[in-house]
Amino acid sequence: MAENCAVIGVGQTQHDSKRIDVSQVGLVREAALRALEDAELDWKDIDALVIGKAPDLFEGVMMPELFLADALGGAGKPMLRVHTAGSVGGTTAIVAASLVQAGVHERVLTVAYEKQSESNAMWALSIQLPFQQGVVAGAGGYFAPLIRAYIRRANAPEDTGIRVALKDRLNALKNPYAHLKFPGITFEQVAQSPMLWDPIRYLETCPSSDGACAMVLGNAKAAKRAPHKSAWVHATAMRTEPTQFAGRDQVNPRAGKDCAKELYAKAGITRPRQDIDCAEIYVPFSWFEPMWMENLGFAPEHEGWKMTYEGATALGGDMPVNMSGGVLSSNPIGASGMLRFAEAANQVRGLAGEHQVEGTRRALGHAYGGGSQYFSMWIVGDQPL
Amino acid sequence: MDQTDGGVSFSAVHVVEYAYRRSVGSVLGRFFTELRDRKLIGTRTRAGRVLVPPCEYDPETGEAVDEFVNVGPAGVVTTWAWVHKPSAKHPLPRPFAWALVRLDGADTAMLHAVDAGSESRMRTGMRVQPRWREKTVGAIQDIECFEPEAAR
Amino acid sequence: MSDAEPVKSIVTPTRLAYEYTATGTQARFLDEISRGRILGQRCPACHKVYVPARAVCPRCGVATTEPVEVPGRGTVTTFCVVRVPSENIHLKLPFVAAHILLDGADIPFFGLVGDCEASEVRMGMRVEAVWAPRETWGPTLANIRHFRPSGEPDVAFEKFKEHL
Amino acid sequence: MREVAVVSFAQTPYVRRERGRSEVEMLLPVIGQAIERSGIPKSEIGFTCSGSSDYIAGQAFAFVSAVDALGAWPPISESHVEMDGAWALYEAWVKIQCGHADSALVFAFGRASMGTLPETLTMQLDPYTLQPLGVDAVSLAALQARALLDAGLCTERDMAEVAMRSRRDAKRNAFAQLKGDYEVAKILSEPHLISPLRKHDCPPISDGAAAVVIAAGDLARSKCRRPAWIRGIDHRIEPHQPGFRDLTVSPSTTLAAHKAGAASAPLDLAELHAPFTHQELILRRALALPAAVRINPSGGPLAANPMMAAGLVRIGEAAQRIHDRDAGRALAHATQGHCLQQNLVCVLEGE
Repeated sequence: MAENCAVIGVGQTQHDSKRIDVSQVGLVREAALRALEDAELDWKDIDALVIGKAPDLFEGVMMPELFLADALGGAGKPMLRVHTAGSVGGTTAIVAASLVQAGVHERVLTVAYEKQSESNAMWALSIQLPFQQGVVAGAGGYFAPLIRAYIRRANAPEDTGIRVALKDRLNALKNPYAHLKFPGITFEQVAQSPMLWDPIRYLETCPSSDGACAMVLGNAKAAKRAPHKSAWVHATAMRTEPTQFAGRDQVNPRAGKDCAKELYAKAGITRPRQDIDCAEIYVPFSWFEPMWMENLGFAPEHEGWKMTYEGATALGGDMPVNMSGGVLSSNPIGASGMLRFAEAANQVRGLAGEHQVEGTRRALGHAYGGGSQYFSMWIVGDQPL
Repeated sequence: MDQTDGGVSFSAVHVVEYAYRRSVGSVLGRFFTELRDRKLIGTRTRAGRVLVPPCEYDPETGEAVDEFVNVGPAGVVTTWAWVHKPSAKHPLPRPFAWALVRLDGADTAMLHAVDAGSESRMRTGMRVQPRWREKTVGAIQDIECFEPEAAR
Repeated sequence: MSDAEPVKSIVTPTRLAYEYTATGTQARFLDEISRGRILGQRCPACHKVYVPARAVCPRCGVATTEPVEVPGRGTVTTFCVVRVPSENIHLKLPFVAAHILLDGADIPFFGLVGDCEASEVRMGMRVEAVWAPRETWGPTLANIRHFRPSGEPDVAFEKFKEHL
Repeated sequence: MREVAVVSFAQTPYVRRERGRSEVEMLLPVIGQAIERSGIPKSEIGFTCSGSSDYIAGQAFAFVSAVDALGAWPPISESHVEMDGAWALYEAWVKIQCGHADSALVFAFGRASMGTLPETLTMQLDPYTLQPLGVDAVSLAALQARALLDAGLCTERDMAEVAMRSRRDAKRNAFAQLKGDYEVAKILSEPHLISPLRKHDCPPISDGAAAVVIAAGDLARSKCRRPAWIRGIDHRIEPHQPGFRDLTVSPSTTLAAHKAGAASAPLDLAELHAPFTHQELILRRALALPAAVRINPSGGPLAANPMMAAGLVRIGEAAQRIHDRDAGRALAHATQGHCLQQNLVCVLEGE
């Protein structure tokens, strides 16, 4: 039944704390035009649009895709808008892929964006609602206690997070689109950066960025006509669990484990660390790298930090993670998930530039959101499955 | 707090308030800059259609658009609606019309308010002209509203 | 005028007012806390006690039924030390935001820990609620100003590791 | 394409203001009923998708708490669109077409009463040239109605008749909010709210939720006596600026109906998501509906208009009438955005 789906074009904007040179229209068009250019296609070649972004309160426009659709050549076409919290960029790509896999469309343009500078993310994420317990200090205040719990459970060395941050920030120096770049950054600089939400330091934290990501997805026929190598979607999966319930393991959530399990089964992966060449995963605070290494089955429980320690997740390691510099280096929230998926695609296309992992044949793209409760993932390969 | 069905209930007003700062890009930036100078411009698509408000893209095709055209300042009402009781968020404190106004030289209409005094003075096809604010800042509200065109 | 800088941005103030009404379970919780009592609610399917009381058990997807009062005393399961200012925070920095498993509850309660140095707070520490002066009580969680060390011996990690 | 059918539908009664229950509490019984009526055990439902809006609730991530109503444990395959639930159903239908699931739960909810809906919908407009003017949703609809009247495509009497018929038919709908016998002459004697619209031309503000279960082929046949087969489903969007379009027509509806195969056989009824009376008249022409086709026997959105759910309710209502053998072939339509900017058409049929 399902048709093969391939990524035939990828584009992203320059990410920055304030892209004051463009409107929301200009931002999404910048990414979309680059994806179209990569695929050597024009607006008219696109059959449908799938747009993703995180909360509308960030930009102060309710369902902004309604005013952005025609700016993306969408007039007269189907348009969907996905919103699944921080995982949305990934889920948006999955919805777009499903339109191709279902045989509904031949070529779909998918775009995810956030223009956080139009307001203030800390404000939007910490609005106190009547009658409810408050979120004290945005995402950092929410996730820091979980990180402390991980450190305790795994008995992880306290500098693991620093090592992750250093690695991702060095990787970002190879990524022309990255928002945060610290040339010559050292372990000491990360270690000495201020504690914000102890145990999270400033340089272990993601920025707030303006940016967009776009991909053109196509069926086998479209891929055949594409000028560059395609990334073939081997499998997609998503899982959700409630934010809070008695006995919920928020450190190593079952939704993530189940999602990975289904993903690997669909992609024919039995030994993830051997079968997957590199992974681009959603790490908004450095400690989430070892946490997700366990959750994704790359490391046994309580041993994810060893991968960081041993250099396995560095460029040149046996399981490179966040080659682009990751969410720690660019974080336009709604687009952050899609950027992970797009990086995985560019790795198998051999188009990842300076941060290319040579010989990548299979890569993982991963996103999560909410209170570590929404997961979306895909595996892409250099050949159809 | 009030008592209902023997139980208690509580209500609270929850306000979502923010002054968004929106970067507008070069095309709308030019439009707003011209508005600040009390001038109106549109953009011309490759197909020759003049868009007001201007877009950096052709809404029919998505193609980039970057040719500017002077339009207006007066235009024709293509449709309108009469607001009998303006809300606090409406641009005029007295009864007024919302209207789509096709400015001279434009192929599309833009939305704005028309201060016509009474509903009976409004009709589709009437000519209107902008009433500029005393102090312009570079925003759509630099046009306070439109008003029936002065007799020529 | 025409020599002025081109317009790069506009500012749009927005204000939307919403009327929130506490639902039945929330209202009961608020009513109880206005009298200095902390109300939980037990799920009829998994028998877990949720604090604050909530109408639905998210795990089972069924309405909770049985109200359960819990004391203002419990165990810090995990926490963070907030050292970053934010528009919505009006507390003195640094402060400790903790997950506190109240005795008899099956899910941690969110609370601030005070009356001690941030560096003294640890996982497993026993704490008790510090209430605002009784005459200021209203239907709000703010009646509990914060939690403070109770002086009881720490609880072993094994005993609360399911409730982080 | 795989055969997919609507196998169950449930909804709340629609009220002007839901006071005692949160969204989760509104959803809990509705989701429970939809699943129970489908006959598919909850644990076997392969996919879940919902539609809602943060701005209706006045908070970021408002949809996240709705997961609490699902009992999502073990974790489920789930997605959410910031759109009317009809588009959530579309996403679920695509998922089944891929073979990634054989059944799906789709739900939608909105408590618009918490805010001031016409002002909330101002936030839905182009933030550079429309939103700053403070134009509200009713005013924009009124501009469209005037364009239609000016073009001689309808009269105020035609509009009043739509209102009268909708609220009369709603008397037989236990879930409807605004119902009763109204006289056209009396409606026409009432003052305009925003000319040319009268209060009767506008939908009520409604709080409510709805859920639908869809299933593929043999699963649908084994669980449902008379599945409402989705013979075609498609949706299209138009440019955003109201002054860039001809407001008297709905080409996106026409195109979606064409792609969904609406005209390939006669229809018995159409559930049209036309929140304003004149919009029904536009849609009837866009769909070329013959006079024999019953329009909105449920009363339609003029009788109950739960934001973000009203489009899904149209699909549910149309399917229900097929389940009940009240109709053989039905069209359901959903819209969102101002002045019918985006439209979805779903053609349903019994066997």
